[in-house]
Amino acid sequence: PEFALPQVLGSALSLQSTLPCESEQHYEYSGRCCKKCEPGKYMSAKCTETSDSVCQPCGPNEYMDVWNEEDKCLLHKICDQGKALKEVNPGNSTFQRQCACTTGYHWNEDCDCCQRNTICAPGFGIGHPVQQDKDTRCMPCPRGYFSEVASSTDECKSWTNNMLMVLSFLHLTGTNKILYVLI
Amino acid sequence: NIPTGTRKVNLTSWHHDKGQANLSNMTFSDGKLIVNQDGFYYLYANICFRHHETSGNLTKRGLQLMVYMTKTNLKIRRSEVLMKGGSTKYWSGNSEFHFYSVNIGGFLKLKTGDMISIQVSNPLLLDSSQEATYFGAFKVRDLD
Amino acid sequence: NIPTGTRKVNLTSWHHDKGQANLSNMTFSDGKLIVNQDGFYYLYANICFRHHETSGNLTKRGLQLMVYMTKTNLKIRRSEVLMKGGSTKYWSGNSEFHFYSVNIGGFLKLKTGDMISIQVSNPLLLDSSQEATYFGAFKVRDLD
Amino acid sequence: NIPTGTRKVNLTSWHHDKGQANLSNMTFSDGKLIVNQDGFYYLYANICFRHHETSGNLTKRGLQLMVYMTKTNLKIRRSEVLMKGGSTKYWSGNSEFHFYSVNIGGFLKLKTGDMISIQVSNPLLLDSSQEATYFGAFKVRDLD
Repeated sequence: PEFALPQVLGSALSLQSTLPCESEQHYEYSGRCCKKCEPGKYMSAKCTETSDSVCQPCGPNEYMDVWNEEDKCLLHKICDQGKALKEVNPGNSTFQRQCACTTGYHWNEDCDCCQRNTICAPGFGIGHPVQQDKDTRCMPCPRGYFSEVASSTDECKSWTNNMLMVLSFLHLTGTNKILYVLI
Repeated sequence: NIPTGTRKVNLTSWHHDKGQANLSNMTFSDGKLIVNQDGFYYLYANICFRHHETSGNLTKRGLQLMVYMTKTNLKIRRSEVLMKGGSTKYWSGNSEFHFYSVNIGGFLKLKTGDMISIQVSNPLLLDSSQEATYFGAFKVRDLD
Repeated sequence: NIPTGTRKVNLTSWHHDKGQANLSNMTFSDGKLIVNQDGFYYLYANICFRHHETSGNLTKRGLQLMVYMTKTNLKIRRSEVLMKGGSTKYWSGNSEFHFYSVNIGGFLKLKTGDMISIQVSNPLLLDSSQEATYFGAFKVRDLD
Repeated sequence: NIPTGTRKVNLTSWHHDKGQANLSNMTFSDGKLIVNQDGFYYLYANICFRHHETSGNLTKRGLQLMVYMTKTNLKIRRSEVLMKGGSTKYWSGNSEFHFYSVNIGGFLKLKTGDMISIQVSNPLLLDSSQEATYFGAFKVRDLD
């Protein structure tokens, strides 16, 4: 039986003669489907009717992390000590360098700078997990724990540790009253 | 490598072919752009200064953060400042980070052999990322 | 309509054909200037921030007033900051009105399809009059 | 000769043919640049303000240091501000010298007969050296 092509409103179906060229690793140029340059390289010359693309390796302090037709590699960022940044991954020709703020600071996208970590008020301690380059999360001390200092690094301390401290303090001072120890 | 101190210094270590930097129809040598064709050029520079408290205490001290673009003419062995910009700053002690950028630009007549260079004050405070601190020139038209 | 908050935001609601704004040989869409012809372009932006005491108390607080010009390259699905400028500010409480402008500019290679956009911090402080806050680009010449 | 006071004033006494100043294909009269050919122009200005304590006590007073570039169109007897820039300043009393520069620039359509002029606030604080305070325009291309 005759198959009737479904009538598609407003557009005409055309049989696709060749496979689509544009893809992650290919590009169309001068009527040909040519290969892009692999990560770690840039394209110093596009393909022609008779020759393939010419790719060159990225130079020092440069990278390219995708297949590309770029005429230059990208420049690694600077982990600027003067902005309290340190290098956490030097990167290479296919992977961008990674920086993070020094201890006590976290990267703030809005000011493009390392901001001081929040200081938790007494009665609060830092929440876990403590993440590098992330601001402190202050959590109210749960029952059985306390914090008497303002700090961006201290956790809440449990009573039990401190009851022993109080006892030893009283012992030293010769007080004969024995406190009822809560375990 | 960034020179130290607060004195006015010549900046020589520029990328001229990496990242966003480009060079054509001019020569770059020892931090100077050298003119190869007489003409009217538009010259510009953008300089960013930054300071983080972890680098030491700079506050409560008057700073003058400046950029100077200089033309050196070897024929008459003369250098003259073409353009300058900047600001005195008195950074308060409360913030952990301080930042200031200055931009200068102008349309000037240049001759073959003229050399264009940049001087700044307080080079240690420079933000040397490519989008922050850069300079350049492009030819707009021939001389009359 | 200006986004709120102090976060770095993308500015999208620009006039492109009213008042002093002009558009030719480039496309404007969703706040981005789109390049139609490879070439060397001069890109620039001028951003003004202002605050009047009647809008609330901003003083005694560190501000960072910044502009970033960003290029988005769809081929490699990458955005990179081309230029940045601005200043940290610690506005004193004595004046009723505060104002600060930043200008950035640079000569850069752009390819067909590249998209240019502007981000600022503290968008609520923007002076959105046409002579205060604007950006643009013009082609200077073809690629080599 | 620089006008006195803190009010916004028109700057008229520019060198247009001495030192780094140049003039071609435009006319200069009474401090105004007059356009002779329709086209798209890049306009720019760089203004430096400075104050030394020997000139009196300016500190502990809010200043607003501004530049305005204005276009006057005689046909419709209308002036409009094309671009503005500047900053409020609250100079601290500790330093003997204060300095601030502002740069503005933009790509605009101009018609024959349009007149471009510069206004500033606080003209007495102007650093009038040629590398500090200047303005100009160059034609980039014809109208479409």
